[in-house]
Amino acid sequence: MTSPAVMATLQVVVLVLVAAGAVLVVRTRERVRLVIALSVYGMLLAILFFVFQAPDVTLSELAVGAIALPLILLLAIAKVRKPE
Amino acid sequence: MSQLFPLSVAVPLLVAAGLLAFRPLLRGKRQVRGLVAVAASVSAAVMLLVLTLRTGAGSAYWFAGFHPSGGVAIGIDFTAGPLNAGLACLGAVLMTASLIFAWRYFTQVGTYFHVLMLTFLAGMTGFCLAGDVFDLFVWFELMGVSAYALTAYRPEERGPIQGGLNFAITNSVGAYLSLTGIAMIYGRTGALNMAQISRYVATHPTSGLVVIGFLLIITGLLVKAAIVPFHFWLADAHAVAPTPVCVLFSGVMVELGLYGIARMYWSVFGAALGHRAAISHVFLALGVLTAVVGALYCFRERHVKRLLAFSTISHAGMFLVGFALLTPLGLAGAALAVLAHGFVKGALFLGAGIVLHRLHSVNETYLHGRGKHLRLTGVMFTLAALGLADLPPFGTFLGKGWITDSADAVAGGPWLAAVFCACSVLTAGAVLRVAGGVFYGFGDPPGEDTRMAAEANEEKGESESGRQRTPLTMLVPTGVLVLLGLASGVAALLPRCAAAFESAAARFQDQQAYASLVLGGAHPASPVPLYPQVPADVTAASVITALCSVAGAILLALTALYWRRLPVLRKGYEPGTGLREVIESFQSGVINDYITWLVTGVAALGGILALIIR
Amino acid sequence: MTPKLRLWLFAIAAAGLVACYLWAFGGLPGFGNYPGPYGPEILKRAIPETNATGVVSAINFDYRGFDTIGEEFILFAAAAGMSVVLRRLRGEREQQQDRSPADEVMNRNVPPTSSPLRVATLVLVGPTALLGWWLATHAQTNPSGGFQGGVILASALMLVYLSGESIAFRRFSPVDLLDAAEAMGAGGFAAVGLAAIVQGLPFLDNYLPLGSSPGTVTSSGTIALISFLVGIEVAAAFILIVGELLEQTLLRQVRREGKS
Amino acid sequence: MQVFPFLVVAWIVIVGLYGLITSRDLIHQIVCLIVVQSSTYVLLLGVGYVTGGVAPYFYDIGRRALAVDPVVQALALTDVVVEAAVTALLLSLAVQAHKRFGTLDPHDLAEFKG
Repeated sequence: MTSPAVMATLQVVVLVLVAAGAVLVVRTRERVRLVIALSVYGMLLAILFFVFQAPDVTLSELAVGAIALPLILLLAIAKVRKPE
Repeated sequence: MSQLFPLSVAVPLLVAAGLLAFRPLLRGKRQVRGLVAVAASVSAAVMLLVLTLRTGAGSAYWFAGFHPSGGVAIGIDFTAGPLNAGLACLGAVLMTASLIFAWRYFTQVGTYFHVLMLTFLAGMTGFCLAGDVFDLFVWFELMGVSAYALTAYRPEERGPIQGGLNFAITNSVGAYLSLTGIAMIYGRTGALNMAQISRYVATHPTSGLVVIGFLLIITGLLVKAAIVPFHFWLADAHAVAPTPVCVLFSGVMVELGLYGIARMYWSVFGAALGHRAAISHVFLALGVLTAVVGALYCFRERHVKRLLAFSTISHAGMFLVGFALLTPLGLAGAALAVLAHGFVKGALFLGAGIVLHRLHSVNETYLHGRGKHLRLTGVMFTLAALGLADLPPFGTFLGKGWITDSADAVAGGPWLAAVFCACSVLTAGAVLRVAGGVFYGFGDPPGEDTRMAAEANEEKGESESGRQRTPLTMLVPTGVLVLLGLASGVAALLPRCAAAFESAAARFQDQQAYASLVLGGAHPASPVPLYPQVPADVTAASVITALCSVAGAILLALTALYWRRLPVLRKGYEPGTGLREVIESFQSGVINDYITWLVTGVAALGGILALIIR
Repeated sequence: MTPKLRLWLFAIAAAGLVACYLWAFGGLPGFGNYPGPYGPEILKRAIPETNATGVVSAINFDYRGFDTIGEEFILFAAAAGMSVVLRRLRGEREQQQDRSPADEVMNRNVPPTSSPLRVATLVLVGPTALLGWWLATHAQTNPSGGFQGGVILASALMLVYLSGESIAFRRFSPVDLLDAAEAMGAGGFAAVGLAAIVQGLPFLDNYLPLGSSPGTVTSSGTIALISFLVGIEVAAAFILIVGELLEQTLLRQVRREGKS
Repeated sequence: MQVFPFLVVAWIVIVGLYGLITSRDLIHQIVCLIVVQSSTYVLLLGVGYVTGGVAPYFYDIGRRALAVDPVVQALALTDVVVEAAVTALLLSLAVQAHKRFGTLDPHDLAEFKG
């Protein structure tokens, strides 16, 4: 068992990373990079949920936020790519 | 009877799943699919009607039998009283009408159409009956997702795609803010059940958390209810959704948002917010603003479906006024007006659908005089338009009459009646102008309009073409809805029925009765109402107001049709021409603007509530 | 509105929104001090009442199972909605033989997958599918459930696509079958609820035997059954969603292979 | 630490909304909507956290252990599904919009004005 103090520090660190991740996603305007940023953000959220003691949500967020959604996004982006 | 609660939601869902599961077998069997969907919708309507008439003082149902213990809700409940079950029933009736109308309407009705309509119905019913805030959010989202997809049912055109996107993004932002509010409230009260939250917040000092929680939860509902400045998406979506779907959007979905606001206020936060006159005034102002803005936009519109959509915004404002008065009579009036408006507006949209089906356009200018051979449709459309103008005995007349009667007893009565009258004149005048021009060829033939030609071709894909007769499956639902609009008003003239409306509204407003119904426990005597009670009655003032608005609407319609012959207006004046840029800068169709207005609206309301409550 | 005006209006509004949030957060008990009573009450009852040691699953599929029905049908409606929105696009593709320049660009951008990678990915399919299956059937004991299991089952099939075997993907995912599977999953959930009514019990009542001891795979009655149905629904819905977006690419590949 | 997670929630909402209103690309807007929604997960799990609590799974630990609130986790799970569903539907609309309008700039998508 981790002590509450260690846990709290861990939570603050991950929260800061998530806050920065949100900015990263929103600031990225190029589409393919956007998907990568979103995937990273999903991963960060999953870690956050893990340190919030929610393994169930962690697993869903990993499956959806970090894998499925980026995949769907990539497919959609492939379809709307402009002819050069 | 209690099993009707889950069945009214589960039956449409199960039939939707069944239709999809057997899709390969049902390919090409259009009649079977239609029949199954209509049967599901009718059975939901019957179940909800039984619930409406039999619930009496209201009843609660606990899913999986998890009854609350010691005032703590363990599971999820449905509650039904005459008002919310009745609203759900209205949804099911309109759903039935529009499914029948859609029978011969589309060139191809895929299974997906019926599937989405039924999930939409289940979402609406679940939303009406939910007694748990998170459950409310879930059904709200089901209703939303089905509605977004239905809006874009004709994806080969540009309008539906753009309308669907604006609808989906604006509503999603609203829904997520609602969820934020739910989470905040849960963080303090540890409860999701409405009755349990209400007991907590009523017995603890009102903090900013409660005020903002309330505000954020109703944000999603304000968006759904199209209250200014959250309303921009509505015209984009309603103008382009398939006409049978518009019936549901305008007739009941917008009103569901208003119902949600009333539910949140009366069953959860009312006592904590203190039933103050100041809060009543905030909602009154929002309602009046919405009514006026909607009416003005409505009158200048030439796209018939969009015109009807703006008239819905205007009416949503008037219904909000009925709620904002915080009196039983005001709420009863709003309930009756919602019921009658649902029928009348549904009939108008179906009429527009017939016009689109036969004449392949919904542009008023293009259609001028082209609908003369659609006699029956013309009569029904005109009748429904007069219903919108509050012609006695349509239910709209008495509903709005009760609201203004109630306002008389509160504050600024005549002033509010004047606003109502003006908005009815503008919206009904616009619809009567359409009726007169399209079906009777009144007025001067319009000049050539470049925009018109483009829009005339806009909607060709929606409907079967080359039909020389209007199918009965289209005429009958339209006629039935007009008759129901009349019947609701005639019924409300009976003193017994009027009293039932008012007592149902009074019960809806009794927060402690709701809490003890759901969680058990003593039911303390109702507190003294904020405003004096007025019995529901047909007053001279309401009859005069209604007749004024009918006369005004007819006059305005004739003026609008013959304006070129009037000396004052002859100089090529077109209503709203000078303001075109200003008007377009608001209703810009750009999603970024809509979100900005949404955030601005929330912040402004938050500021005002903070000033009131502190 | 001009972008600049919009930004100014938003800046003011956002400041107001943040103020609202802060005002509200002031009323929350501090982080880590969840006051209850809902959570503790459920924690107290869940294991004795349901024999499920995964309390979150017990809530999702039993205490608040009705929410989950709504949630499954949201996914169901979204998949149906995607079929509606993208259907004409597909129809047009099949009719029009002329290709747009965008297609040509995309054609070039489909990289051929190397054989070792292909084999490696295909090898992963089995374990991934197994993992998904395990997750979907162990909701009652472990931090898992139908939803996670379903997504991972779906990603097993996506791996087939990633390995370049898109024709195989198509063969594995005929739309009718997937629609049927999805409808069975979601409809089955509703039917499990209805079966309780037939027995005179409240909707969604947990009427199956709960098993002898908590924490075993056969424990927890309808929770395990519902989780399994949700798994089917979610897997089918995700494959459908991905399939809808893939359709165009696949058609082109079918055509190309037909030519060669 | 008392309010810090909640401050992050407010931050994420504002960042996401900022992206939504400044974006000129529908795909980017949809991603920003995901960011706005992600704030609700953080808030939900944040309000249900109990200092020193463990995850609410009692397979291999004592049943009396202090646990975090399981209800918010169930709600967050539902929320994740809603996110996936809405995003998928929005993306299909965006794909069609690109097909019909030839662009994904929301300013050029306005079909009706006024």
